[in-house]
Amino acid sequence: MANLRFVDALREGIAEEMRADPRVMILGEDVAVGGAFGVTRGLVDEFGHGRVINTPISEDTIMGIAVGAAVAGKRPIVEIMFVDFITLAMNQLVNHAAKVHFMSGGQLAVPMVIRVQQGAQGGWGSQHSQSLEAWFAHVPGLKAVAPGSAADANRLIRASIRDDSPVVFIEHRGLYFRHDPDGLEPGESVLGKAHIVREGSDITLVSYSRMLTECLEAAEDLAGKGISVEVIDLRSLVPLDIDTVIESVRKTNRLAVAHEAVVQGGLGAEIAARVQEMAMDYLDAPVLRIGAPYTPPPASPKLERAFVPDRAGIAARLHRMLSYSKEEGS
Amino acid sequence: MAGSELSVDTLKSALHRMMLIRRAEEQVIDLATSFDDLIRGHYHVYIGQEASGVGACMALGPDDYMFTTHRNHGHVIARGGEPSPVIAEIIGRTTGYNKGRGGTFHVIAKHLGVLQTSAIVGGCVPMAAGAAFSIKKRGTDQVSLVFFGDGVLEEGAFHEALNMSSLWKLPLIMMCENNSVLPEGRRQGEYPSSSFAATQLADVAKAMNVETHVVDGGDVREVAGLLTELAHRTRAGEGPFFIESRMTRWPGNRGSFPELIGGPHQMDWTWDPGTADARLQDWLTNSDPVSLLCRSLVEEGAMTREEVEEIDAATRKEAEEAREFALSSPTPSPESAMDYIFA
Amino acid sequence: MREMTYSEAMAIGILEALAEDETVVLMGAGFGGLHGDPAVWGQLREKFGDRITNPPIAELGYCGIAVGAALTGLRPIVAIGTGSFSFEAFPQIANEAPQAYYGSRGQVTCPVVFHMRAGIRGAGALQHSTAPQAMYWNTPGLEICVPGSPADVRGLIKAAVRSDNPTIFIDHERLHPLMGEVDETSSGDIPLGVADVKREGSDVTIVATSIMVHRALEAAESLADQGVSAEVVDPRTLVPLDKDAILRSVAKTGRVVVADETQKSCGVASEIAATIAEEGFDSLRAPIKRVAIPNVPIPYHQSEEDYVTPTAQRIVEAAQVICS
Amino acid sequence: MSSTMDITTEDKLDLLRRMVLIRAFEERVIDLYHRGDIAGLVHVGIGQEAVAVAVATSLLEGDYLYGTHRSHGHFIARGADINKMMAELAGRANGYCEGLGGSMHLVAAEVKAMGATGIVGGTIPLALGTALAHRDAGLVVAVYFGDGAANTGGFHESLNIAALWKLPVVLVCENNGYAEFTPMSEHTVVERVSEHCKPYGIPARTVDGNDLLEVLEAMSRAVEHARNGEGPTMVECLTYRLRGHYIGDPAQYRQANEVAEWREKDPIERLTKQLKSERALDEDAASTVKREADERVEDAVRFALGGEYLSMDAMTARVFG
Repeated sequence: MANLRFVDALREGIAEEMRADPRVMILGEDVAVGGAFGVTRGLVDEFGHGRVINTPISEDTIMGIAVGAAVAGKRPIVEIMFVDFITLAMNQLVNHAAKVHFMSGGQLAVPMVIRVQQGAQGGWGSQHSQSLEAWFAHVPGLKAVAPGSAADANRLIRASIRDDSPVVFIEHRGLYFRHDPDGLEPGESVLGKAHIVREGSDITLVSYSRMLTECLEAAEDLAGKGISVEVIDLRSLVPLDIDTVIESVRKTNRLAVAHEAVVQGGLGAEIAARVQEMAMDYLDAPVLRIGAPYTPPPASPKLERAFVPDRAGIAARLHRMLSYSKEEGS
Repeated sequence: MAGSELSVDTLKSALHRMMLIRRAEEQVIDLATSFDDLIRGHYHVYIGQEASGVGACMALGPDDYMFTTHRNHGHVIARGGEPSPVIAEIIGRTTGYNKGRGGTFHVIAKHLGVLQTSAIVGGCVPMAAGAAFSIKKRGTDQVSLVFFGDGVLEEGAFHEALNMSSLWKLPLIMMCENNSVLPEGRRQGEYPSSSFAATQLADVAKAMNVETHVVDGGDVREVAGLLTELAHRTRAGEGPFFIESRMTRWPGNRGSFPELIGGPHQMDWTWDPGTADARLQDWLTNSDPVSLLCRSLVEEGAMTREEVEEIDAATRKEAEEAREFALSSPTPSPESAMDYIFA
Repeated sequence: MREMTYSEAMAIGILEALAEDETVVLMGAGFGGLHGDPAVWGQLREKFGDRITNPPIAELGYCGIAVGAALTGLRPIVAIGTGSFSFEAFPQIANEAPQAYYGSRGQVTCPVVFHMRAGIRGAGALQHSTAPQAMYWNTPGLEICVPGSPADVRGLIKAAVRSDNPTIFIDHERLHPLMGEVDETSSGDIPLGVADVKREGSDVTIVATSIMVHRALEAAESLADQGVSAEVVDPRTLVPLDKDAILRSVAKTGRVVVADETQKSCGVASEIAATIAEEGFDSLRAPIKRVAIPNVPIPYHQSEEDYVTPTAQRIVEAAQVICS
Repeated sequence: MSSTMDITTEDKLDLLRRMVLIRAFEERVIDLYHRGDIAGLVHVGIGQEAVAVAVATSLLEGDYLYGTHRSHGHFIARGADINKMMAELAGRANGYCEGLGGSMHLVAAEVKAMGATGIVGGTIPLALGTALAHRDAGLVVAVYFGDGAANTGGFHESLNIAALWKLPVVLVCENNGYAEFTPMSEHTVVERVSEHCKPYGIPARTVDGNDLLEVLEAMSRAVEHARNGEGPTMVECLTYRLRGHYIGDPAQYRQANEVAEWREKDPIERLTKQLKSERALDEDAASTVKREADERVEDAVRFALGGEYLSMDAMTARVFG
C-alpha cells in the first residue's frame, strides 16, 4: 500500500471490506457527508445511502440499531463522532452489544465495529478530548483496537470488520492527517497481536495509538544517550498480547507503559498488574506508568500540552528509571 | 405581552447587547483565523441569533439560572457577561470566567447564574430541569432557562427531562433555538429535516402536555415580550414552557468553522444591504436581527442613525478592548491543570 | 453498640443526613434494595416524605436533574438501582457531574451522591450484577465509596452527602442482610479517604473492598489455621484512596492479595496492584495476586456464578501461592 | 392468519390453548421458584397472555420478535420450545442460552425471538436495527415494551428514527398501568402511550389488551402496514399483570379492588366464555385443554431439571464469537 495518510488508509480499509462483503454497512451522525473528520468521505457515492446511513443525534439508539442489525446478519460499523459521546451510548454498548452473544449462549453473534475518535488535541475541552479505552477494556465481551499507524489503521479496521465480536476501534484525531514515518514496518496486523516496532535492550516501552509516535521519538532521543529502548505497539488492547510484553521484559528487566488516558484505572494499571504478577523476578524497577494526570482534559492549550505526555517527558522519566536501585528507591 | 410595549431605553439597551455579541463574536472568529494556536479546534458563534438570546435574557432577574450549550458565547454576554472574560476564556487565559479551564464550549459564569454549558447535545436540558427542581424544592420564585438547538430533540435526554418537568410542573423555560429556518417560514411553518421526523418541533412538547410557543427569534421585541410573560407565569407556578425560537442562519455560520464573509459587519450594510457581499444581502435584508432592529428603530423615529452608529462604535471598541485584554492575559501554569478536581 | 443489618445502618445514615441538612433530598427510594428493613425505611418516608421524589424510569433524565439540583443548592442522593442502569445515565454521571467543578474552575460545586447496588447478587445475570466502580475510577472528578460493613456504610453515606463533590456510592446486594455493630450513641462519622485495618496480621496483606472484606476476613481465619497471619485492609473509598495505609501494611508483610469483585481487566484490583507495585516495590517479596472476576459477563446460573465469584477460598489459594 | 375476519372456531380454540399453555408454564415457574429450582429476578405476565398470543399470531415465520424482562409468554406464543425455555430458567446447559441468560435474557433464535432484556426499553433500538437489516426483504419486526419504557430516552429516539427511515417495525406497548411499582399517573403526564406517536406521524391504536381478537385485528393491520413498506406503527394494549412486578413482590402498592376488577377481565376466562357461548367448548374440553398444557409443562420441568450445567471452559469461551 502506498504511504497514505491515516484517514485515507482507514477509509480505504472500510471501502475494501464494503466491496468484499455486502453485509457491511456504516451508520453515524453525518457519515454520508464524510463524517466530522472525513473518514467516510465519498463512501456514499460508491455504496449508496442504503449502506452509508446518516442518523439523528441519538447515540444510544444508533448503537442499539447496530446491535439489532448485527444479530440479524449485517456487519454494521457505527461511528461515534467523539469518544466522549459514547457516554450517551453506554447503555446499549455495555448492556447489549457486549453481552448478547454471551447471554444467548452463543445463539447470536454481534459482528459490529464501533469506531470512536479520541485524544486531547486542539483545546476542545473536557467533553471532546478524553481517552476512554480502559472503560472498554473493562467490559467483558468488547474487543478494543487502537492503531498507531496508517498501515495498521487499514489492516486492523479490516480485521475488526471481519471479527464476529463487537470491536471498539479507537482512532486518535492527532493521527488522521499524518503519514507513517519512513521505515515503519507494520508487521502482521491481526487482533490480539502486539508488534515490536523498535528493538532495544535496556527498557521495554509499551504504547499504542498516537502516543506510540511520542514513544518512538523518545526512544530515538535516548538512543543518542546510549540508552536502548524496545518499543512495543500493542495495537490490540483486548485481546491483550501480554506474552510479547513479558518476553521483552525478560530481556530488558524494565517496563514502562505510556498512554494518553488518565493513569488511574487505565490500561497501564492492567499491564503493570499482570507483568508484576507473571514476571516479577525479572523486574529491576517498578513498572512505570505514564499517562494523563487525574483530571478531566483542560481546554487551555497550554494546560492541555501539560496534560498529554510528550516525547521529552517520556524520555526524562525513562532516563530516571534506569537509575532506580532497590536501596535508594525511585 | 406585545413587544411594542418595550420602552425606547430598553430597546436601546437590547440593541447594545446584541451589537456587543456581534462584535465580540467577530473578534473570536478573527482570533481563530489569525492565530494558529488560540482556538485550535472547532467552535460555534452566535452571530445572527442575537435577538433570541438577548430577548430571552431580558426576562430574567438576577437570581435566575441559565443553562446553555456549545454555542454559548452569545448567551453569556446576553445574560450580562463581559466580553473580556468571555474572550479570555475562549482563548484559555487565566482572566477568563473559568480561568481558561473550559474554553469555547464551556463558558461558565456563576455570578450570572450561568452554571453549566454542556458540549454534549442535550446535556444541559436535564441539568436545567434539575435547577428548576431545586427551585421548587427550596420554594423560591426563581426561573431556570435553558437554551439549546433543534438537534437536541433527537436526544433521549431531552424527552426524559421534558416528561419529568411536565410531571412535576417545574419552573423551567426550554428555549429551543431552531436556526435552520428559511426566512419566509420564520414565524410559523414546518421543520424540514433529514434527521427529525416531526414536522412541528413544538408537537413533541405538546404531546407531554407542555405549553408551547413559536416565536420569531429574529425579532427581539417579540422574544422579550413572550419570555417576559412566560417568566412571570413560571414564577407563578405555571411552568414548564417550551419555545421554538425560529431564526435564519447567518451565511457565515458554516458548520463548525465560521467565516466572516466580507469582513466584520459594516453599518452601511445595515442601512443598505445592497452594499454587502452578494452572499449576505438576502440575509441582511430579511433575517439579520441586528439590522432589522436598527432599521425599525430608525424608521419609528425612536433613534437616529447617528445614535445607532454611536452604539456600534462603542461596542466595537469594547470588543476590541476585550480582545486586547484577552491576548495580553497570562496563560495558566501547566501544573494548575491539577487544581479544582475536588472541592 | 447494637447489631444491625447493613441495610438498616444505611437507612440510619440517610436519616441522619436528612436531619442534619435540609437541602438533602432523595431521588428514588430503592436504597438498601429488596432487603430494606420496612420499619426503618417507613420511618424515613414518614419523617422526610416531602424530600423524597420518585422519578420515572429515566436514569439519564433524573441523574441530570440531580446534577442540576446539586449545582443550585440541593444535595441529592440518587437511587439508580443496579449498577447496569448507571450506563443509561453515563452522560450525566461521567461527563457532566465530575467536570462541573473542574471545568468552572471552582465556580460551582456538584454535591450529588449517585447510589447504586452492584455485584454478583444471585441470578442477577448479565444486566443486574454489574459493578461499574472501576470505570468510574478512570473518570477523574468522582469520589467513590465502597463500604463493606454496617458501621462504614452509615458513616460514609453521611460523608458522601457532606462532600461538595459528586460521589459514587456503591453497595453490594449481598451486603444488605449482613449484620454488624453500630454505635448509635455517637455520630459514627468516617472521613472519605481513610482505610480501615479490619484485622491485623504480619505475613500477608489482603486489600479487600466492599463484600470482599467479609470474604477476606473468612480467608484470614482459615489462613490463621494454617499458621499464616493475614492483615485485612479495607480502603473503604477508592477515591480518595488511602495509599499510605495500604503501603504501611505492605511494608510490614511484603506480600499482597488484592480481593475485589469487579472484572479483572482494568479493574479495581489492577489499579490497586499497580499502585502497590509502583510505590511499594522495595517492600514486595512476592508478586501481588489479584482475586477478581475473570473477564466474562456475570452468568445466570448459580454454578456459573460461583465459578466467577472471587470467594474466600480463592483468596486463601492466592495467599498460599505467595506465602510459600 | 391475515385478518380476524377469517378466524374459525378451531382457530379460536388454538389461541385459547396457547394462552393456557403460557399460564400453566408461568404458574409452574412460580412454583419452581419457591422450591428453589429457579432463582433470580423472574417476572411473570399472568393476565397478559392475550397480547402475547395475538402478536405472535399476526407475524409470519420469517418475522422477528423482541421481548422485555417479562417475556416468557411472548416466546411461548412465538413457538419457542418450552423445554428449552424451562431449562434456561433453571440455568441448565440444555436451555436456550445454556443457562447464561436466564429469565430476563431469553433468546430463541430458532423461532426468530431475538431477545429479552433486563433494561427497560432496551430492545426497542435493537428491533429497529433488525428492521433496518431486513427492510428490503419484506420482513416485519415486532418489539414489546411497557408503559414505563415510554419515559426512556431510547424510546423517543427510536420513534424518531423509525419514522424517519420508515422501518417495518410494530411497537407493541403492553400498558399494564405500572412501571415496576409506580402507577402510570406518577410516572408520566400522558394518558396513553400512543400519544407520543402523533408528532412523528406514526399511526397508533390503543386496544383492550385482554381481548385477544381485538389485539389480533389491530396487530394484523399493523403488520400489514409494515410489510407494505409503509413504516412503523404502534399498538398499545391496555392490560394488567395479576401478579407482582417480579416473583416475590407482594405488590402492596395497588388496591385489592383494582386487582379484582382485572381478574374479571382475565383474557383466558373471556375467550373460554365466548367459546362456551358459541358452544365450541364445554367443561370437559376446557379441562382437557388445561390438562394437556399441564402435561406439556411437566415434560418441560423434567427436561429442565434433568439438564446438566455448562462447563466452565465452555462458559469462558462464550465471551467472544
